[in-house]
Amino acid sequence: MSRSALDLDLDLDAFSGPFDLLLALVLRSELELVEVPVLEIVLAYLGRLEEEQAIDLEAVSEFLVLVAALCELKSRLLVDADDDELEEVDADEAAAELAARLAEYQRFKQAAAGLAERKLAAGLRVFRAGRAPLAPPRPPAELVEEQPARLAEAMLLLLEPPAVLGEVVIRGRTVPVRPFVDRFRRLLRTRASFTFDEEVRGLSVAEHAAAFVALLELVKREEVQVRQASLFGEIGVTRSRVAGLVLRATVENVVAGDREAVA
Amino acid sequence: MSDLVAVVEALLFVAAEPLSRGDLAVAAEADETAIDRALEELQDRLAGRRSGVVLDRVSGRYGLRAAAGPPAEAASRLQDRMPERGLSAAALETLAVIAYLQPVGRPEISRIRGVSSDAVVQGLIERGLIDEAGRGDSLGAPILYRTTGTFDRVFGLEGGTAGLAPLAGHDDADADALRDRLHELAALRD
Amino acid sequence: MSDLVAVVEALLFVAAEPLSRGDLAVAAEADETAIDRALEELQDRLAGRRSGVVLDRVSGRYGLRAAAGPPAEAASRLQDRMPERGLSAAALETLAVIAYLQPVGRPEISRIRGVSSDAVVQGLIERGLIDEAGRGDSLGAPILYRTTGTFDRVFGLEGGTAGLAPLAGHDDADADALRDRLHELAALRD
Repeated sequence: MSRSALDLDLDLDAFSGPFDLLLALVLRSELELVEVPVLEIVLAYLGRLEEEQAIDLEAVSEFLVLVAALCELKSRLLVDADDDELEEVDADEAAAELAARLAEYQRFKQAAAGLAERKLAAGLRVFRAGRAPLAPPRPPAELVEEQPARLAEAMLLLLEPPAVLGEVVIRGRTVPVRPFVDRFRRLLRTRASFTFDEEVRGLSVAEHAAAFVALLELVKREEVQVRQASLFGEIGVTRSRVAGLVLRATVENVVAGDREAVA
Repeated sequence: MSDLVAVVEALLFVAAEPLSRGDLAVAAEADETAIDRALEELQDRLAGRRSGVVLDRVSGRYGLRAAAGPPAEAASRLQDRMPERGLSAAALETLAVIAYLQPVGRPEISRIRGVSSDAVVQGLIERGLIDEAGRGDSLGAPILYRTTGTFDRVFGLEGGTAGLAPLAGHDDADADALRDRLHELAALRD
Repeated sequence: MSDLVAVVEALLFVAAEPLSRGDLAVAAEADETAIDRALEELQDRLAGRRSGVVLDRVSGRYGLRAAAGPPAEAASRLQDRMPERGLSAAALETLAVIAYLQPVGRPEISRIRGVSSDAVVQGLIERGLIDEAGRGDSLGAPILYRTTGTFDRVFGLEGGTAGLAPLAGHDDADADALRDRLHELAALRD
């Protein structure tokens, strides 16, 4: 049957032995957590789960709690220790918030169990959803007159930006990279090239950065080539035909240039 | 009079969804009292001759469905996308959140469940158990969802979702117990 | 044996289209000879008790239909008075995306709306408000859709979609700019 996550055998570069020993060493600061790849622990555990016949929820939950704790410790080590934001998180508050959420979830889990019971009591209810096959065809629906303004309203609702997160949430607003990837791809479907600087003009610093990461992503995928004639010069982007070392060298220049620009 | 029973049976048979007494009265060109009697007689007749279909009352409306036992089992084999087939724990949880809080958007569902619910919501839409109910005015104007008449039928809710057991109240004791447990876990690694 | 008649009746009742003897045999887990006998008995029973539905055979397949006379007449009255529903919020939103961005494919509509829109698009086609406009050059070459003359008439746009209301705050945005913005926002909502 299933075993505790604590006796999981690990064979990592920095450590070889059971998971509980690794935890003990980490907690006694005898092993640098920074050196421990959490992903490999997870993979090792998943490997073991695959071998087991049934999943023991208790054991899996235990593993999740332990790995979450490791991730939290490690992220604190990796993030600048002076970061006030992390210090501000009160453990009691965090626990209270989490407990309130779990309690709410419990209520709906109970409700779900209630639904399942009801379903069981209702038995197998099979009916046709939709009209009968041989029924006379429905006369073509008459369309009610509509106002074009309702279309504009619907569109404006879609164009409504997600509200800026309130102060309650400490995490800064993140700008996703994906839309820029999509946008650059679309641009290059209709044109052979574009100027990066023109495309990001007027955007916030965060959006600027996201756009640049998107550009790097496209370079990495060898979908585009980028050129920068001089340091701080305009970055030209063209559809990629061939990819190679020359391209990578160019990117490194660009990255170096942009880093200095940011600094 | 017995003709009206046949008329009601035909109406319930061709209708795409359950019909109210009013719908039946208008289409049958009869008054509602006569419809009531016809519905009763239809129910007796169907039961009396071991028919493969039975009269079903859902949210104050009437429909026909396959009789329990072999007819329902065979009918469910015929339908490859049964509204109720394969309702996982995740699907039931999501349905519970929607049934009690409707109309409600995906972000709220995900917040309560603690995991992304996109795929589950999509599956429930495809089964016809939930549908869209406009957009909310909260963060990002999310699409709101509500349960459907199919949901009422599958779960046998004669009075609609109003007939669901009330949601358990907020229980501070539960929250306290959970918080204590979290502290215990936190202490383990201190 | 009489059980099989009930099973066949249920199958014909829940089926979305007429069924062949083979379909019935598979779903009922019986052989086709038994199905033939059950169909005959079902026909006799329905006729014998003046049921509102009768068994019908259409190009080798079987289905039930409203019996001729009052039942069929009532059924067709029911169809005629099916209330004409206005456009749902989902339909209106989908229509807006198509009207402002056309031509546009289903994957893109779903992406922008943040929910699968296949059924809604299908409904708009059936109502004649949109139709196909070739295929796009993106992944999978999706079918593109545009609004129709019926759409122009329903929305009173005599000059075609050029007469669509300007979007406050996005006055200078052309379709491409609008499209980019919608995609960015869709990604933010993820």
